[in-house]
Amino acid sequence: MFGLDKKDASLLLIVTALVAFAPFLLNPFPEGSAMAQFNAGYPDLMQRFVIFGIFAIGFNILFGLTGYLSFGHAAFLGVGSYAAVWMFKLLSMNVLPAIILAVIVAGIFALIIGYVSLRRSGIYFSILTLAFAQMSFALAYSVLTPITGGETGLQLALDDPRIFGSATTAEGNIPVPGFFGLEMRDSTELVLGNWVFTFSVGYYFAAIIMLLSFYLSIRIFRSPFGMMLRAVKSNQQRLNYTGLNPRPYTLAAFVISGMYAGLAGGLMASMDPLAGAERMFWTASGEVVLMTILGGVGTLIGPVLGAGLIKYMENIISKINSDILHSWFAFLPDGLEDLVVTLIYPFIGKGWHLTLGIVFMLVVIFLPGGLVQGGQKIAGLFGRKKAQEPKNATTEPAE
Amino acid sequence: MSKGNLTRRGVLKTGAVAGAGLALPTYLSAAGHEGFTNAPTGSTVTLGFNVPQSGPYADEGADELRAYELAVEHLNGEGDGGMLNTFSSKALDGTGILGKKVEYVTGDTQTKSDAARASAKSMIEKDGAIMITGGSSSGVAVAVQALCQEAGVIFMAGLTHSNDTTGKDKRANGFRHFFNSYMSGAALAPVLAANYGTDRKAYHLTADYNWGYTTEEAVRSSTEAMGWETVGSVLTPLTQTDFSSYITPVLQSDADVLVLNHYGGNMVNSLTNAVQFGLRDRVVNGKNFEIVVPLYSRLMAKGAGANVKGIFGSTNWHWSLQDEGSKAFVQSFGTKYGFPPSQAAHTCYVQALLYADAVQRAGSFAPCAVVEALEGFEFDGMGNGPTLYRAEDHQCFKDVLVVKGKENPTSEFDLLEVVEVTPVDQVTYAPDHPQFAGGALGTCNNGA
Amino acid sequence: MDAIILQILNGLDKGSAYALIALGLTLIFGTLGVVNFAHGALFMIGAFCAVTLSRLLSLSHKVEIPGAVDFLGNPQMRDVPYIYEIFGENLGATIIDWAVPLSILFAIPVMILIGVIMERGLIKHFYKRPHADQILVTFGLAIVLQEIIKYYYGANPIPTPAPSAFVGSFDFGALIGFDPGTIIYPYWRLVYFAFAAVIIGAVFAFLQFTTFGMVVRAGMADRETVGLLGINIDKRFTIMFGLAAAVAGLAGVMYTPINSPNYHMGMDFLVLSFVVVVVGGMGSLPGAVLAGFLLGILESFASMREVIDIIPGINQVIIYLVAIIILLTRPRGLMGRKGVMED
Amino acid sequence: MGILEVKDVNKRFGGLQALGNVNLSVAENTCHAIIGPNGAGKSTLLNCLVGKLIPDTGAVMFDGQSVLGRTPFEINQMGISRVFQTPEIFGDLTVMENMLIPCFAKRDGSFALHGIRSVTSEAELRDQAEQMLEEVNMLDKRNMHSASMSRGDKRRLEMAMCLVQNPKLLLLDEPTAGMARADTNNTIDLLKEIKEKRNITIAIIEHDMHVVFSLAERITVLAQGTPLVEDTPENIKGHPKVKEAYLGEAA
Repeated sequence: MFGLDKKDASLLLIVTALVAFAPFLLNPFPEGSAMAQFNAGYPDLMQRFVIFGIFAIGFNILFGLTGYLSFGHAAFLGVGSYAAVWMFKLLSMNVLPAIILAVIVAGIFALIIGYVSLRRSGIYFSILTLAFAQMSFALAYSVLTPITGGETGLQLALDDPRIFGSATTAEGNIPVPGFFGLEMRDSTELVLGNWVFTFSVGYYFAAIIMLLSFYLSIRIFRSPFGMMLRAVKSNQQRLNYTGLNPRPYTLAAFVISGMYAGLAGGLMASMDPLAGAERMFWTASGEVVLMTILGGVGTLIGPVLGAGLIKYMENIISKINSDILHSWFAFLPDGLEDLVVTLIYPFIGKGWHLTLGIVFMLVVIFLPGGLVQGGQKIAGLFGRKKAQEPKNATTEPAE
Repeated sequence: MSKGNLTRRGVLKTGAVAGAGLALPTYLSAAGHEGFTNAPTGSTVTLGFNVPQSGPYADEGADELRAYELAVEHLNGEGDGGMLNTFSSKALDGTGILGKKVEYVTGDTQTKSDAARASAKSMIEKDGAIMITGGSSSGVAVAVQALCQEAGVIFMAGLTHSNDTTGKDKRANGFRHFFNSYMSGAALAPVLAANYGTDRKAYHLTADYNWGYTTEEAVRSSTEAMGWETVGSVLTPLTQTDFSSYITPVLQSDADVLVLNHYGGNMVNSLTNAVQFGLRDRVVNGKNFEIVVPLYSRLMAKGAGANVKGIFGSTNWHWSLQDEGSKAFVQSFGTKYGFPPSQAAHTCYVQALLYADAVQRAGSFAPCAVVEALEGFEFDGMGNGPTLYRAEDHQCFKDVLVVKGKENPTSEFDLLEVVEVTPVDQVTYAPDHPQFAGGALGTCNNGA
Repeated sequence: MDAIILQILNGLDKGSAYALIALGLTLIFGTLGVVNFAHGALFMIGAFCAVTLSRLLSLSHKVEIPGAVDFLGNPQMRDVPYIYEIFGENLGATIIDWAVPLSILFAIPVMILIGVIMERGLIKHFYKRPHADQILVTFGLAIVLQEIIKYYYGANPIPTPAPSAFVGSFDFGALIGFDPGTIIYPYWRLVYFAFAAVIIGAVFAFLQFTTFGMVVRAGMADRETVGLLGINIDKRFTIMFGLAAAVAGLAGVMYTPINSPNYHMGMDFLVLSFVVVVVGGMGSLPGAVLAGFLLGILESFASMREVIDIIPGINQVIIYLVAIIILLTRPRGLMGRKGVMED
Repeated sequence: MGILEVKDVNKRFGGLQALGNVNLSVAENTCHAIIGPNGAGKSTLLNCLVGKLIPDTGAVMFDGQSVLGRTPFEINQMGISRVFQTPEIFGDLTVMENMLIPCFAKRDGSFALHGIRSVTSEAELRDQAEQMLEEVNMLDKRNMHSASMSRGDKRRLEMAMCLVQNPKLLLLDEPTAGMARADTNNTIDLLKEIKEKRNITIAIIEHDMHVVFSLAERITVLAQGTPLVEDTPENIKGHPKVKEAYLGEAA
């Protein structure tokens, strides 16, 4: 189906189903229940899941296939967002030109940085990309303020030209990004008993693009191009003596993954029309590396899972405060309740970084293959037969 | 023991819809029938407190959160009522807002505009917050303000000092109680002239981002108007930690005043370094060399330790003020937490009360009604003397404090002493002042 | 001229901090082959050793000040450190004043212990794992360590001044014929530079002249061969890790009077120190030191107004720009060996 | 005029003269062995042929064109394939994928984006690869992970990867180093078979005289970076100079 073999097609179908039903799956707890805190099915976070999923999928094309570890990929996401916001300011609030320009600009930026950085390999390559990204951040935050908005970020204003659309809405507000009349922040709610499910236009728009990106990434993985990239990672010397030039392959992978990052940046700006320089800071680049490793480097679905986990912790765990803890454990006797709350408190709310750090360590210590390996282990428990397949299956990059 | 029970929309808690099975999908956001985003329909109303909980301003965020928790207590009629007793408007009666009990959700801005917006969005979309407040930097304030405008909720800014927040980036749904760079300059200049004379040569070190630019501009123009000369100005990177290479050129110049347009960690480090290099012991042009820090905060003063002694700066508020409002607030904050509140805590507390009061007076949670109630609102008893929420730019106009690092602090909180309370007239400017040019409020947005 | 001399001093001073951190990072990388993202955290923990000791020394009990009231109207309390009661007020005050230098003695065992626990408990299991895994696990560890510090000490910087004997500046200019007061440099920064020079010298001497150091150097050059000789290189490497942790920690201790420490200072230095290490050449100790001083001096010059006026924003990017230029002209940094971390 | 002409090649590493005035001519469709004691410059010479090293002076012509200044992949595209002393294969890939990569390189040149068509849809290349695997008796291993194979299999795979490109010149760098006798003989048979089936020129560097004398039609003896003699195996066997420089020592 769609030029995929059976295994890949079923993976794509599963992911499609998960993405389509995400508003249900991410809101498993009824409103008002103590567990509702863990619901993640609200538009902004769901959008973030798929957008960072795209970012990580793209990063994985470079890092997972070629082994080149870029420590400056956030720069492409940043320029993508800037490009998109500028399109909103100058052209119109339609997301299509904004996203297209974001991808193109990020691609060009990646071409330049990649051309220079790929002259080196290993950690020298990583530091080169890091240096470029840090320079982009520092300049965007300071001297480039007229173009980037600096500290406050690049925002829309009422007096923007927007030559193909109205500068203001009828009520005198800044218009909202949309796709031919479909506004990104529109949503529909479905109330089922105590459950409320939100279906957001922005989410489904981003989700469709994410599925397309995911599909494209599967095709890249299975294409001769993807095979060449894996060959680059495996043995560059042999590739050279086989008559193949690794440089354009790695550069193409770099540009493609830069364009994925630009796409993610453009989508971010479409969901929320503001672009800030912090998006390019090294920690943002580090984040996508962590997402990919956490999920499973070189696997198809891993990076998406990693992105989801990190964004979930950042947005859900960080919002639990001591009041909420007290309300959860209110059934315990007072002294015990306080003790339990005191024990948990350092790990939630403002301590979410601590939990994140611990999760990184646990995953990498016990699941070197990332979450995907964890999933395989669980699957192995259920289906013994599968676990007894020939040994080479485990060393092969898994989905 | 059961503290605030946090739910999403009150609509569900009441059970009105519960059991109704498949309700008709409503287009647009929640409770569209009310005509505005997140209209509270149950017996409670949810406010969103968006403060830095991680990153360098986490301590300041923690203090803001304490203030908010105190404000919620007071609004719900618990505790001693704090400033509700001294507030000139008597609309609030301790039964929540419009009879609805106040609940709150918290989020972490990380002092990054993206994270702050994500957190604010989650409060609006997931928790049904009707108002977002807090923050500890202008970048975040401007970003979240724009978001709230778009989403159709009210934004009550926390600590944000840049002119842009109520200048070129102002929004109809956003309000700032905190003072700004212009006011700092206007308040400081006369005090500096009185203490250091009018014949001074100033050297500026300025954080290389928007807030730094506006602060330098403000201080520069008001000191130059007093007769000072600006002999140098260097932009320093946000990520700079060691400022030695920016300080030594000051030794080479003929400047006799150093102005540090820095905030947070930048300010702590640049001031520490400047004192290290013996700048304060220097005599240039026959005058003692002086250092000025336009925006002070207690946490920064704490970080810089003994280095702040005798150094002038400005703040929005200080706990040692002796007016009734300040005393009431310090009393109830101090009783609850054991130490006096910071200026960040003060502005956040006041913002929460002002919002509640505006809703009460408007008789509606609808953002446009709140905007109308706040615009041109005059009040007193909140610690800064008679105050005006100006309609043109949603900036509060009130007295500004000029402070100085205390020579002999009696406790770790007693680091600054108030030198002068600059009256409001002296810091008031026209809405179209060049430092605030560009941008437009637009119209208020009720959202859905 | 005097401006340039001052900037060179600034550069050497900054450079000594960079060099110290990069030195430890390179020791760990060179000996164990581990990319340690938690190294910045070790620097930070060192700084907090100084904070902790100065807090321990000033542990005090409250004494009521007769007649005074605090902001809530309660009786005003005054802190009286126990150490005053043990050593008398004068000596007690002097001991507290000297907390930072005293912390060196406190930090060395603490840091070696932390280093050894880290290596035995965690890093050991990652020798054979890909660098990406090492980065992830040490980065996770760095986050955990800094969050723990934040939990106990808060996010705000904590002033930790130098002993009052070191307050003030040394007049260099007067020595070499400039007008008095033109070239002055703070005593403590000179102490830091001298301290860094001693530590760097000590590490090199240790590696150069002791048998232990010779074995470690051999191990750095070819681990397998040394292992085949029947020498227990692992134990020595554990000690090296402790040593590297101590170097980072001492760099942190002595840095506290220069800038008030906060929980985040490790991360601030982390990226920079990696750039330094890579510019110096992965695995090369002299390279790390050289690159540290080079970048420190260039950074100082780039922050001069005269330079910024010509190239706006150069002070924001100088380090990275230099790193790019060096890596493009010298593929393995200043003094890197071939084949190290290139795949 | 041979297919490969090396003229007056010199290469110095610092003070060491690695190659001194090397002249060599490999005739088309022959098997030419280069032998010599350790440090004679065999590997240096080989590296000069494939673009890994550039000679200080002299010329290397392949098929009428100079190879100097070209990169290894360009030289491969001219028709030279190289087998390494320790097998260089794509260890993370399956045997079949290892085979397909040279097929793509042969068909599409040194870089092509290939679109996003699946590898599996390239039936023609697949057939080529399978045929070649059949030839080296590895078809049953086509789905194996190549890193997990024995060293002998890796060597055979590497050879198959070179041969599937139908090179004009096959360079073998000690192809039987470290092999057991039986494997060595198999390799000799394989190479003989290849030699007969295809019009191919082979240049081989080898220590094992058994292999050299079984395969080579011409032999060049290198000593201290200079060719000592070049002759047929029969003549080399009895050559006094060779005995002195090399065989005596080896025997």
